Amino acid sequence: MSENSTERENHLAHADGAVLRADNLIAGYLPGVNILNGADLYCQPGELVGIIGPNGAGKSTLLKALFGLVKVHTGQVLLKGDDITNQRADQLVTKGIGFVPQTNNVFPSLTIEENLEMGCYQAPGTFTERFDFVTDLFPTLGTRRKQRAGSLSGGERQMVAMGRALMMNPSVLLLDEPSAGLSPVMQDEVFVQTRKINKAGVSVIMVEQNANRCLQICDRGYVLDQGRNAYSGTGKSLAGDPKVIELYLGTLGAAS
Amino acid sequence: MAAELTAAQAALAQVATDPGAKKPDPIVVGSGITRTFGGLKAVDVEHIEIQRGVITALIGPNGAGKTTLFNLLTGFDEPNSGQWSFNGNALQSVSAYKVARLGMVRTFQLTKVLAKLTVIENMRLGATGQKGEKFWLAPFKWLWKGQEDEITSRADDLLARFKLDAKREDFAGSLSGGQRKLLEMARALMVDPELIMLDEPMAGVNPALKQSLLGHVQSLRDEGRTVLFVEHDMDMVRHISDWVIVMAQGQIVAEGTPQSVMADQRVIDAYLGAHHDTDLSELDEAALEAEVEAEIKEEQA
Amino acid sequence: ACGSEDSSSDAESNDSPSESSSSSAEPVAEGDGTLTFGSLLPATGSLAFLGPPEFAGVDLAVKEINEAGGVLGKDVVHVRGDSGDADSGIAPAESDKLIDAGSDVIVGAASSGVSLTAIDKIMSAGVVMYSPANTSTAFDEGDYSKPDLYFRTAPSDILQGAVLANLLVKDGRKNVAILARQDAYGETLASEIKKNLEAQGSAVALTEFYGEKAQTFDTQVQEIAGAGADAVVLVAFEETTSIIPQLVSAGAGPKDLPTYFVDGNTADYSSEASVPLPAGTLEGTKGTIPGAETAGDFKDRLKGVDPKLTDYSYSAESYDAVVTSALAAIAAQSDAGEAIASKLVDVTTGGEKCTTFADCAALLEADPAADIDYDGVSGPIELGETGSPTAASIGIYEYDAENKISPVEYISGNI
Amino acid sequence: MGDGTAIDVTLSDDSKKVDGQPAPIEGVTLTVTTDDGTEVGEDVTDAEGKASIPLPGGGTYTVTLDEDTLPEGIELDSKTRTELEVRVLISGSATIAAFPIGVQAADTTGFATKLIDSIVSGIKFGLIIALAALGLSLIFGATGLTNFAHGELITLGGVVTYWFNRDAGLPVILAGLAAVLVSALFGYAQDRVLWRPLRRRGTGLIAMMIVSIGFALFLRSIFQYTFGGSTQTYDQYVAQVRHSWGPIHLNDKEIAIIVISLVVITAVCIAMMKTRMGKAMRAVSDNPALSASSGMRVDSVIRNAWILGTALTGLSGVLLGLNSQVSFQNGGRMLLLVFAAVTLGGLGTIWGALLGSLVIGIIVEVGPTFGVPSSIKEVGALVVLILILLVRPQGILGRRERIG
Amino acid sequence: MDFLEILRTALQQALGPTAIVYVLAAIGINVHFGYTGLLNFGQSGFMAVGAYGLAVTVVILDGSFWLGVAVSFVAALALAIVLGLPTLRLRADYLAIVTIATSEALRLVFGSVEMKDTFGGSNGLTGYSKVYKDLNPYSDGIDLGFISYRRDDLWNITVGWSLVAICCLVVWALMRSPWGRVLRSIREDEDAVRSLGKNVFAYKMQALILGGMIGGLAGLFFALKQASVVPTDYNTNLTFLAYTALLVGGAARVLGPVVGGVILWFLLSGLGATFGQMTSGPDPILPTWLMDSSQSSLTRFIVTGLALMLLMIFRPQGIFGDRREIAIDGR
Ligand SMILES: Nc1ncnc2c1ncn2[C@@H]1O[C@H](COP(=O)(O)OP(=O)(O)OP(=O)(O)O)[C@@H](O)[C@H]1O
Ligand SMILES: Nc1ncnc2c1ncn2[C@@H]1O[C@H](COP(=O)(O)OP(=O)(O)OP(=O)(O)O)[C@@H](O)[C@H]1O
Ligand SMILES: CC(C)C[C@H](N)C(=O)O
Ligand SMILES: [Mg+2]
Ligand SMILES: [Mg+2]
Repeated sequence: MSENSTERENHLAHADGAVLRADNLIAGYLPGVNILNGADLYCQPGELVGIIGPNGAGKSTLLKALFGLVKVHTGQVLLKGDDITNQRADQLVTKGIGFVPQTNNVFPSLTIEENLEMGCYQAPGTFTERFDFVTDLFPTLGTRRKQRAGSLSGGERQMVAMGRALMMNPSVLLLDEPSAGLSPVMQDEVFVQTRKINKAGVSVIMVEQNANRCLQICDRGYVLDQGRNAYSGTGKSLAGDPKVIELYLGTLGAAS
Repeated sequence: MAAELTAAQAALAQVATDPGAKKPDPIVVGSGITRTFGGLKAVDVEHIEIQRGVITALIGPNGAGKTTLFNLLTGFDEPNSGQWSFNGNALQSVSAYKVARLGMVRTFQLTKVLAKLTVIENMRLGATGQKGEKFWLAPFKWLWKGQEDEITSRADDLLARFKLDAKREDFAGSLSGGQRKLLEMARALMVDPELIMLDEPMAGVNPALKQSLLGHVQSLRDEGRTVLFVEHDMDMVRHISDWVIVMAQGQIVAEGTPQSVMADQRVIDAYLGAHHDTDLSELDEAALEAEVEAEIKEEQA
Repeated sequence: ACGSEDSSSDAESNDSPSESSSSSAEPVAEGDGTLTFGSLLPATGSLAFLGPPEFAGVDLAVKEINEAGGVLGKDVVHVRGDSGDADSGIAPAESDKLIDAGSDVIVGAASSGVSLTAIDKIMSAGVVMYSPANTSTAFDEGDYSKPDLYFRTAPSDILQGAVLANLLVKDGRKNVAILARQDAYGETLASEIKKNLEAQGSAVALTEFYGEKAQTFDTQVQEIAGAGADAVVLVAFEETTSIIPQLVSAGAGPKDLPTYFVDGNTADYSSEASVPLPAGTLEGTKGTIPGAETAGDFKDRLKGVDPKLTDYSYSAESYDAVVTSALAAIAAQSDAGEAIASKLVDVTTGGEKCTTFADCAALLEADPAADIDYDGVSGPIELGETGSPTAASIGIYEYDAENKISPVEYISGNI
Repeated sequence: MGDGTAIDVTLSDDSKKVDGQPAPIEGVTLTVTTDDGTEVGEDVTDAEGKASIPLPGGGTYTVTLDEDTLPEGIELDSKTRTELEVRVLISGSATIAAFPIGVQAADTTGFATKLIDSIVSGIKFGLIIALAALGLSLIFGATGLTNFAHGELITLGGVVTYWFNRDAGLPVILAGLAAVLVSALFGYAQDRVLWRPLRRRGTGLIAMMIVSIGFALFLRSIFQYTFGGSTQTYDQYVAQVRHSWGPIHLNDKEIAIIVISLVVITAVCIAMMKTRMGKAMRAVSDNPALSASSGMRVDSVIRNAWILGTALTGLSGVLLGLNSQVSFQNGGRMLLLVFAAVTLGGLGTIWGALLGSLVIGIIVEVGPTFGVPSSIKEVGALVVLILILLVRPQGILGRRERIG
Repeated sequence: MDFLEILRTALQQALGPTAIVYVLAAIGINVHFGYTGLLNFGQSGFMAVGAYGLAVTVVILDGSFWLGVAVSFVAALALAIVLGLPTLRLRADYLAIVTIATSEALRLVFGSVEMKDTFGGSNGLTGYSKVYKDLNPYSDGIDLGFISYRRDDLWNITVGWSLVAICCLVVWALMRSPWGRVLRSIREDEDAVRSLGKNVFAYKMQALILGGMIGGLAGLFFALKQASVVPTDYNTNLTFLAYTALLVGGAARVLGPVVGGVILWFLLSGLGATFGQMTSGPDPILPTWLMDSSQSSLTRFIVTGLALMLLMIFRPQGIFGDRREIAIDGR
């Protein structure tokens, strides 16, 4: 595990001053079964961080642990220096973190409009303004505003999920596979918009299986495997790393 | 792509590339299929044919009606009108399980794993014609033991290929999003169907694994099976599909080989997008920043 | 009766006539030596207002029997059980408890419906079931018509039905509506009343039943109010307190239509009662309760065991059930249920009359084969073929402006 | 003989009244014979229309009226009724027999009146159910819990009102208000003490449902323990006479019940549709984790659902007690109907619960008018429930889920 | 207090005929709910038709006892089919309401005055169990030293536990097979199973019939041991207690209902005996102002309610259940 220890050193060396930082997280769903085995992560202000890795590596678990939805056994999560380990999700929302889960990410029995309304639950006054913003991004959501989310197509749901998180205008955004299920044009739109949001000062941490695209836009990337960081570096360097390509990225996308 | 084309693939060369084109040896033929939800016409397919023995991709923007068409074809939803047949058997108002038994099996876009069964049990369930599933034979283990062993070994092979072997004894409910997709697909393959319909099988699957699975899908075709899949991942469409059908707003708007379809300007506009094939890191960062600043100013004003 | 080997250790049992039992010629069922009474009476449920007098009757009898020297040389024992409601399923469970506690005679239940849920269980355990209050005709029919282990001191509703019908005809009611609870009691009493009314020339406008678990009585009350009847008979338990206000609402209250009660609801509804009705509601309403007038001195003795007693319905019947069982045990020289059952009819009919346990026991002590005829506080108690009284009195009561009852007259009859 | 056992016959003409009493008929001959036809005695009615024939003892006798001796213009109602077969059980005093003469046709209510009356009481009953159903729906909506202890929350309203009213001496209106407050508090407390810790432990819905069965048993027994097994009434508004409002007959308290429940139900329904809280409750039931991720305090949303739901249910109990009676079983008896109502309307839809309740209430009460035996009138509602669900498996206002 | 006596009563009841009735009912529910996910809240309905099948055949129709037994099976089968045909396509919670409604409707009809001639009204029916009683091979009760059973009960528990053993064996053999796997899959997601070509309706029907017939058997045994069939016995509480027994033991486990039923009755009667002792006698342990003997019988239910809640809170999977399965359940 020499690679791993260099990863750890790397982390400790650069993590200072991060908006969101997680040190040596050990977490899991069931007692005795740890899914995260000492994952580290930091995100500097205004940074766009991508996380990739094989299925079941613990990417979603990591995001959930950051967001207080999975219990962290050891390690800590800091937001701008404050310890937020295992805090309630709604408190984190108040502190400006937004989260789009990978699955079950809409309220099926609420309409699109109501789903989005829930997004700005803590600041109802901003609804109309943010709603316009989101429907600009995803025009379908505007035209179908009265449809129940439970009857939407897979891609439409994904738009609602993303839209909901954007409603609250967060300062840190955690995205779990936001592009999954979207048509290519919408995927690109999501990536571009994410970048745009990020440029406007929002720190973003995104998990993606559309790894090439993700590494193209992100400032820095992590490769997670078996609950700990396997590699990290700038998006470009990771995308070009032959080891990463062999183990995680594959050659399909690059061939084009 | 395979070096030598199978006869079925070769036959596609003759097919016209207009929507609803006739195929030389169709396994599924449907016409006049419509389905409306309230005022929305989710599916409005005049004619559709799926060629036997090839891999057909069904693409189209979100909400185009692809999943709904799957639902209709496989008996999970009732159309407002339309007829279709599989291998010459008319399938209108045939219940879903009978459709599956005829050899037409589908997966679900939003996965449906059997949460409190282990992964291997999920797999075993897929196998058809199990003696032990008959009430009167079930209590007598010696009657179905042999078959069960054979099923299990087949399941284990598939699990290994789908990188789920480590999860063999875990409850399916504890799988990650991508693992569920994989299990869903592997389980459908256990049915050993003639036509397998995959609804976004690769969404959320790790690229390296995806690559290795594509080979598997191709080998299915090479065994003589027909594959129909919905996918937004153009790499996959490009690499393995022999034929592409494009849907938009419920209708089939284009058909053809992957190359021809992807070059179609309408498809690019409505579906693939302008940035398609460009590297996003080459985006004009400065322009993006300027845009953002302009917006911020607008807001302040 | 089988305590011969432990008599050496049992100092006080030496003077009892235990040797006579071992030499007794008849093959009697073996008991455990102690006559145990289980009471399966309504501590809870819709007859709970009858619990206190019935328990007091049993307690008093047990106390007096033990004061008079007990049965077969040992004190008799009382184990309490609750009968609950028929739908609460308490009774069968409590019966198990009582049987396990070694009961030889189970006194109860009060409600006929409840009794039916436990009767087979009790009888198949070889225990006597002796109800002080069951009046349904069901216990003299079908399976229970044979002389078996079921007895009661309350007369069958054949008599109450006749008396009530007679009262109605006498009061000039020509078209009567009956509202009854749908259970073993309500059904049979309603049909007895109807039969007698029709035989005696009065019509029955309609008979309406409601389920024991009814949520509302609106429909039934509407039917009754709209039947054009000139009197209403209400065969009910405690739900009376819900039905009466609804009858009033529908314009068919006791003030609009003469109303008649029966033993299930001829209770105290004054402001002191546990379930009051607004004063004046029931004024002039009449009701029947089986049983002779409760003697003042008996009331005083009951007050001795339960000073809080206000109601006396079925206390005498409960008392007599215990006393007759004790006498039957002495006569049979065994405390086993089957043995008691075989003598119960004997000790209540034909022979030398006696009216208290002490007197009767003395007669039997003098000659175990003596034929006695116990006449109790509830009446002459003549148990017939089927284990039910063949002669009894029915009291007619009337409500005053305070909703309290007072007896008008007692009518006796034979079944 | 001579101990007083006798058959007394009273003859009077109901069509003629003297001082409000039927006019006695004098001079009619009556004969009593035994089973085998032996004559026992004969008597002629006196000025009061009475005749008395002493009997040797109990038994079955036939009383025959000699029609020829009837005065001019008076006829028996039915030809067959010149003979009565009387079974004499009463000894020592007379058994009375009467012959129906001039009895007026009974003044029965017509079908239409009955129907209207039953519909009105159905609506009233339905509204009471609706309050409880709304409460159930809210709680189900926010937590997904099938709460089998819901019936006991109905009981709570009635029982507490009773205590405030009878034991503390408050007027019913105040007592009822107090009971609704206590219910609300109880809603808060039970969430705090029971359900919230359960949620914290991640207890599944099925396990929670079983907990609610245990809780129901617990509460019902507590009520029985403290309140007693008997049925009680409040001390006001117990027996009110109905007035006519056109074809509708209602008394004051019934009007109050209808008005109060209508107002409360409408207010709650509108609030649920329009306010953030209403949407938040649905959101929380759909997906608690996502709700938290949206910034909702899931626990407080659920707590509010419990408070409001229990208060509404308590109100239903208060009104039920006002309408009829208070007993520890009040709620348990209503539970199935409340469940049926919520299901019928479509699980989780607020208006559905209301509609379902009205349908259930009306069917229960109207059924008997169309021949449903009234002793089992609930069966009608249950059968209709089953039939409707067969046609619309998702309930009247429910929506089908999408597959795939 | 006499703890030995309490223990004795509790043990005797826990292994006695009443517990067996609940165990059998719970085994049926286990097939429905535990394995297949059918939320059948109408088990008391199946039990009622089982019991009435026998009683009506013998008492009203004058048929033979064995014919009655056969009828009682056929009745449960028929109810399963009649109930299943239309309702098996309903969602789980709707199915619950329909079944509970059906069982209540059945109970009300069985007890109605209008049908008194067929079902005996609310008195119910008696006098059908002679053949069963005559089959009793024991000449005497049994005394195991600590607990003892009367002759009748000895026969009842012999028959009862044999039935339980047979049912458990059948359930075990079926549930380990692929057939059982299909049922468990249906519990998780019907559509997934359908998409794999299994006739979900047929499987659900088979499960409903199997569990319903075990329920009918429970009713039959209830009728035999009780010697009377009374409609009020078949109320929804019966179903609820059977569910409790099942969940106490652990759903989807072959022995879950058995252990659960025994424990439930042990608790119920043990508590009853305890409080009974504390409040009875001339000088009760608990002062009468606090609790009198009628309230003591209620305390048992209060404590049972509490115990059930605590059990579910601290061991939601039941005694045999798997903690991991419960964790999956979280929404
Ligand atoms: N049950 C329903 N009720 C109402 N609208 C529905 C329902 N099911 C589908 N729709 C609508 O029909 C349209 C087609 O949906 P469908 O799921 O077939 O799209 P799709 O092509 O699979 O899209 P995606 O690529 O996003 O999965 C969508 O706009 C969807 O909102
Ligand atoms: N609710 C759960 N209970 C138990 N184990 C779980 C649960 N959810 C996930 N796991 C396990 O945790 C591991 C990591 O899951 P996670 O969802 O974090 O993976 P992931 O990296 O997001 O994968 P994917 O790319 O497929 O979404 C997997 O092995 C999975 O089986
Ligand atoms: C106590 C009495 C009211 C009981 C009633 N006589 C019955 O048989 O049910
Ligand atoms: Mg993930
Ligand atoms: Mg789709």
